[in-house]
Amino acid sequence: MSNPSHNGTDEVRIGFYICHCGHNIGAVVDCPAVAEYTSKLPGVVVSRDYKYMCSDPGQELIQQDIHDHKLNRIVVASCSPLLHEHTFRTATERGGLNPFYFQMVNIREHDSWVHTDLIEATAKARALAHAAIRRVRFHKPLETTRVPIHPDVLVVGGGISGIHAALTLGNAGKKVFLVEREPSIGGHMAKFDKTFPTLDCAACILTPKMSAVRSHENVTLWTYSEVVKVEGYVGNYKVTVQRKPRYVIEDLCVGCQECIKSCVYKEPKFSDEFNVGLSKRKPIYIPFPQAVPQVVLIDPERCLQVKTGKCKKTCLEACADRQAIDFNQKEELIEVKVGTIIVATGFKLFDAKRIPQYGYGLYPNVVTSLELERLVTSSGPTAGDIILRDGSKPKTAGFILCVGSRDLKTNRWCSRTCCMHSMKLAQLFKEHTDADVTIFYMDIRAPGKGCEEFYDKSLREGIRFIRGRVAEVTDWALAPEEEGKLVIRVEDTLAGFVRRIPVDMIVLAVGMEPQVDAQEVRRLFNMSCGTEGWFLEKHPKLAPVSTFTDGVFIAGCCQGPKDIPDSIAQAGAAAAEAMALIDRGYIEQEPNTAYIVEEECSGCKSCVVLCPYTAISFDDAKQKAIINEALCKGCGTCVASCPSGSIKQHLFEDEQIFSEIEGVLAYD
Amino acid sequence: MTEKNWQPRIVAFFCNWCTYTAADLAGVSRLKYAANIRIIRLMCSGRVDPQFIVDAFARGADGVLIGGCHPGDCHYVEGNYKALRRFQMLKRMLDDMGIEEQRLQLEWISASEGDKVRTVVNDMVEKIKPLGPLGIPKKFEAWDKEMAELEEKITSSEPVAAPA
Amino acid sequence: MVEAHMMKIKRTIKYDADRVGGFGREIMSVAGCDQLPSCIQCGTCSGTCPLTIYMDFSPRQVMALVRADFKNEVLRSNTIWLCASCYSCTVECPRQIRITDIMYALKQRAIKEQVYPKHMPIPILAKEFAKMVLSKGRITETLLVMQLFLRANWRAVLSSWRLGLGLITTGRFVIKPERIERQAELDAMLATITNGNGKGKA
Amino acid sequence: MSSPKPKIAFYWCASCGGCEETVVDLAEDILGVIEKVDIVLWPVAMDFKYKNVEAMPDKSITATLLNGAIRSSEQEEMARLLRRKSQFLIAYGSCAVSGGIPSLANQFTREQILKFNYEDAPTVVNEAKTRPRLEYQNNGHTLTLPELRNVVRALDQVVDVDYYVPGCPPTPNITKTAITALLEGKLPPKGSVLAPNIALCDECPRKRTRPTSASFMDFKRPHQLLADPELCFLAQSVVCMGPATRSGCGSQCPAGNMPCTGCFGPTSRVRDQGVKLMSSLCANIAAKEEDEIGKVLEGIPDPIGTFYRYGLAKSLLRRKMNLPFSGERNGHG
Amino acid sequence: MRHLGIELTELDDWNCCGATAYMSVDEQEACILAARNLAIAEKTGPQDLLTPCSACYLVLNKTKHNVEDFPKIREGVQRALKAANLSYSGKTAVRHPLDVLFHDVGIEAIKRKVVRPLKGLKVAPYYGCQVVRPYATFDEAWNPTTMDGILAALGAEIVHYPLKTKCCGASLTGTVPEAGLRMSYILLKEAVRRGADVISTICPLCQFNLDAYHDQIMKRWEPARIATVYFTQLMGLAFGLEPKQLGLHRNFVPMKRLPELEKSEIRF
Repeated sequence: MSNPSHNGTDEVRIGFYICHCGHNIGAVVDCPAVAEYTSKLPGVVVSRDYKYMCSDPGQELIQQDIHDHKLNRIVVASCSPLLHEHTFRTATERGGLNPFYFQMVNIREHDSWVHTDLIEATAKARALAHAAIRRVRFHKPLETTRVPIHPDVLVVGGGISGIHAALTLGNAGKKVFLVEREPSIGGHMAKFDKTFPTLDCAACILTPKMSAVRSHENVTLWTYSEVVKVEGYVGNYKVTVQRKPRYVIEDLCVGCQECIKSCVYKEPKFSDEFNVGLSKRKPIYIPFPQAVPQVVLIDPERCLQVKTGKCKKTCLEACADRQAIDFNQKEELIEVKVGTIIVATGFKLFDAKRIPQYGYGLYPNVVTSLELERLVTSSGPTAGDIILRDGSKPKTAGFILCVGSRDLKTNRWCSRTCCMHSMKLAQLFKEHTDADVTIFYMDIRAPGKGCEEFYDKSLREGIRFIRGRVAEVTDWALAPEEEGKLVIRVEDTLAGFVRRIPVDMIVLAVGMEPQVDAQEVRRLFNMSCGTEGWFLEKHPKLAPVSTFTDGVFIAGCCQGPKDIPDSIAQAGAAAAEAMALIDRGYIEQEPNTAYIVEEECSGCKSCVVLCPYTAISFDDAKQKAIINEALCKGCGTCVASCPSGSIKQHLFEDEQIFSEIEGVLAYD
Repeated sequence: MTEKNWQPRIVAFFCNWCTYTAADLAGVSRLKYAANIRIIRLMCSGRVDPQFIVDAFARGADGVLIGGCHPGDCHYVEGNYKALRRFQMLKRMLDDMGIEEQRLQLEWISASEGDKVRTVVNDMVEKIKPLGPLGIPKKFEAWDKEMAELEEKITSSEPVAAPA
Repeated sequence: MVEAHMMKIKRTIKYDADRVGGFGREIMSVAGCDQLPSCIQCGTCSGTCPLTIYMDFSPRQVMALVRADFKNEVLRSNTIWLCASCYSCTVECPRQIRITDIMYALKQRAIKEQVYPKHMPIPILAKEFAKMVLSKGRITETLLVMQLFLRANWRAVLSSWRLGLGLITTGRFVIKPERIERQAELDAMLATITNGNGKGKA
Repeated sequence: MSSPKPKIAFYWCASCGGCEETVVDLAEDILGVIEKVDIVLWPVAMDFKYKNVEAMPDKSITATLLNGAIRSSEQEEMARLLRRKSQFLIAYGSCAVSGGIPSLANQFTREQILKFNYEDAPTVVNEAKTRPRLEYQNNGHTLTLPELRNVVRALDQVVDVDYYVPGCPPTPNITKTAITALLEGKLPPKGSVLAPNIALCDECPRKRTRPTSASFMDFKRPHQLLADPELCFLAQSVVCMGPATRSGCGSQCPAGNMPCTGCFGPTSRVRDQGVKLMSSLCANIAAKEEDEIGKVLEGIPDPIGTFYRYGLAKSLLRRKMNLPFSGERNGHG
Repeated sequence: MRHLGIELTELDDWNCCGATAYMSVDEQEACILAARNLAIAEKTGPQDLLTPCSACYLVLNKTKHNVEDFPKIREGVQRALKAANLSYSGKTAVRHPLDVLFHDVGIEAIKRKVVRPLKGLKVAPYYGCQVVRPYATFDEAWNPTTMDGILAALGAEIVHYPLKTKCCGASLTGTVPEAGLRMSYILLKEAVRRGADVISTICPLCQFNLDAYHDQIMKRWEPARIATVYFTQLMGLAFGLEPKQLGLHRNFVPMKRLPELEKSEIRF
């Protein structure tokens, strides 16, 4: 093994490789010309261009050259280091060198893909290659450090994604903490009647999973709880969970609901969240019949006792045996240690009032798709009857798609599920009412498995489809048949003229939006958000459930709109990613930590306060600052700040950066 | 490069987590922008030692761009604030040293803002073009020419290599 | 009138030669018209337009025609002249395409190329209006209307005489022409674009 | 070598004379030095002529300690001459090492400087606006004056330098150490700075009083407060260059209740002392909003003068960029 | 306006903004025309430019935006203004009386001035197109409510009028009567159907259009007689001004006589 020292006494022998990446780079950067240029730079022994450096033969090329030409530094110009740095470090290592004698040049994402002019792009590639060649000279052999992974997992969000992730991990024997903000798990799926395209009953497939997760020996379920603080890093997160008071002791309540019956409010009076306001509940209630846990809770905003302290407390009497009701319950903070986190916080429905021309909130018979979902469910407020506000049955209905979606004024994305969801509801609508149903769409998107078939079924069942984005919904009649109806004005773009279509009921297929507090959640877990507000995956293809924070994974609709099968697939993937970390037991940490050369440190203490991880401390006896490299995350802020240049950073040494600067500016 | 087709050279220091990734995203999205920029990757905008910036200018950069995560979003909690504070002072110092303020720019670009990379780079190139080259290395050369005449005189009058 | 038994047919196929290459791009390069490429043909513009019902091409179709370089069809359509500039389409468009502005761009183009429908009074009104503003700085409605009727359809004057009389008697139409004081100033201003830049714009 | 005693020269360029003073400050030690060496040139103390030096064989002077920045053609000429005649050329004092205070002139043009000095300065009486000229004809004789250069330079920006002795002025202590090393032939690698390569805080008596957790809410200048004589200046929000400056001076300024102003220059690990200290100070500002940060920074009204008091010539930028550069030799107009 | 303590100055030597028609001929010229007014306003002093006409409001605002957004137009406009020794920096705000009355004067101040509440008068608030879109920022484009608020403050009853932002067809009544008049007809008919006594507009051209063409509308479709007034006329009534002062006598279709208002001795 060649082991050149870094003090420059040994000859530096650099191998440079430029990758064509097929046409990705080769079409815009003159790779042979770059290789020719670099071959003349000092220290370069081998300079080659190759079709695909990341391929096995490409990697073997490096290994062979290390052997044949006694190379001791490797530079590869190809794609982003975030993609293939690891690949080439490994190749360097297999060639017998320390992997950190490698430096990568990004000439794809930062060059060939963003520029078009061959001359300019080639000049840029030369400059970037030059910089790396200068830089690599100063590379030192480094060792990665291993940090153990705490085997427990936190899953945030108890919708179908969170439930599935928690179950998968629990079944694999991992301890899971499942935190849900609402009083019951189940999420949006619990509100659905049937699921497309198979029309199987949502409750039938969800409820067993809900109870399974509740009773799972490896899963600790905290509903009505929120994560309020996350500290630490991959493998070693410390999470604080706030448990809101239910005023009912969860372990004592058996869900008999006697207390609800005996409440001083004889009739339900308050808007029921689960039925999206279509029915009423009491101050003491259970969110919905299949709620998990089957535990009642008290709405502190509504309960007389909690609000005023002046109530007959008939509920207490009803629960005299078990004494599960506790008006003195306080919020509780629990701290847990986990190694990995899966965030599955879901989505929020678009508020249809934001598009006033559709009359939601103004005309009572304009409803959202979720409201219709509740109406059509046998367990819903109307026991499955689709009725107008006056109690009569609708004879005609119109479904307006893309409400809030694909619209630059609201949300520019396609919410992905509304086409199928609406077709499903339209079929159910027809089934329940025999009404004449029309779907107003811009483009039907039915790419999922079985979805095109479902579209065909909808067409055959006589659901009408009109291609056109509805301009407005009004109640002013221009023709006799329009009197008393809601009138949809739309261009039938396939027929080529504007139509006015009177209907009894209008269903708005509202799209999905990031949760209101997505930004706070993002900060809490140190994730990134796309401009739209969905949590950002590390790589759209290669790392779809990872985030830029190691050990934090995302699943379900918090990452972007998706249907149930996709959510579950992601949840499984996130669970597998977490397990992969746990079962390996450790993570390799990039050795980019800062270090202090003791004899150079004057002890000025300027650095100590700068470290957000308290990795820098001050040794009073020696009067020197000390860096605990285990705590250091490698940001390098202290390095840039050390006034005497005594703090350095592995992988990002001053002379490495200076030589890069020199390199990028050393072209003509 | 002749004066006529002069193109500004911009050295950029991008943080690994937000802006470098955003630049990658710009690439993946095939957004086209001016080829004047050379990106150097650092872990955090907090690592950007003002010496790097000044050195880049001294070595011939016409502009320096620092890219970091948005305030509150720093992967390392507050590195970007440290960058901001240094940046503000450095801007004043550069102004005192006769370097136009457009030549140093600090931008918050999150990992998802590939498009912002494009606009920021293009805007910066447009802002610097009218300023013309900063050309510090050439200035150094020009300044030192005032010593040339004397040096020549001395060299020519010297006896050849007096033995020590 | 077409006789019932005589089905009159018209060939509607379009050949590529019917297109005017680059027309779409020219329109899109007009200030404010650059969003057109992202049109998804949803029809909101047509649906929201109070005048689609009279148009030979709906606004959506106009967008499609422009994008596809069908210049002759677009410039000869009555659609652009029926646009009342109410801006509904512009405000409602989910792609934020400034459809009204595109209509303006098309009107300008049609006037420039003299291809507007011959008996359509709107382009004439627009031109007369502009002429009056140019020469007087202000509009005297009565004179404008007279000009319009004289040039477009003088018979209509007869049908509207009662209205006109009503307007004059209620004191709402002034016959004395109004004008601004510093007409020269206005002329000088407008001259900067006609002289300075060839002919203003392409 | 013809003489067993090493030959030493002292020379004086653009400087205040403080460095010469230091040599004298060696006090009785100077006698020891004089005993061991021959002083062959010391214009401030003894009478030598240019011609005498010129006549010396090349490399015949063992070491020349040259102080002062180089800002005129004459100084340039002397620097070159002494370089040729010396085995070791030592930049002695901040001005020779890094331009010193004279190099703050690199923020101005030659014309601005001359105009101020000969016309605008409040104490100047010069109604005819007479300025020194490069040449003057008098009775058939041509009198000449050296040319003032556009740029003030450190010694090594003109000639090759072997060693650096920093300080404004260098303390007797490091002077003695340097001379001793020279005499004993125990010299470090060429190009070294003959001062400890660790920052001043290391030897500062106030070091222990700096808290580890404080951030700057504001900055003060020494005259704006009655400084605590014990407490670290940075803990009192006074800009102290100590953390970014080499030690070796014995912390004389902090001992005299003045903050370090950086005359010993940066450590070998730092390329630009000014921005490096700035980097440390600014990172530690407490404010987060741009406006608030700006307000704190107002406490440093003259960053160039503060951070580059002794080293503008050797800073990475050297001189203000947008100044006109007079190509004419006769800049004295 | 003076009644509410707002000072108005007539713009010195204003020119026609070109309305929608000029934009059809040449947008650059249209912008220059409008910019001249803006520049004169800016020269006059730090005031807002008030325009009661929807089209003027739109064109002036559009010019303002065009000058900001499009360098090409900006350059042209600036060159033209320079020729007249004028300049426009974008400072002058273009305001509509409704905006000023609602936001600057305020509902409370208006309420205080009411001496003759319009009790029992059912008003259909009609905003028309060009004020609320696309450049207005003072009210919502789809469902504006500022005039509703003012009318309610006058004591009038607001009729739910879903066509409040529909176009009246004014620019077409003269040129394509079939289209233009139908649009007005729909507006009038719906107002009648909703039981309104009067339509209140914020645009003089809308007012004219809805008022002056009753005869022709009647001939084509059916009678839909309802008076249309400018909203400030209603304010004047409520403030106790005489109908004649308010120019109400110039209407083609007179306002309905209301018993409640009769008592307060207003003569129409």
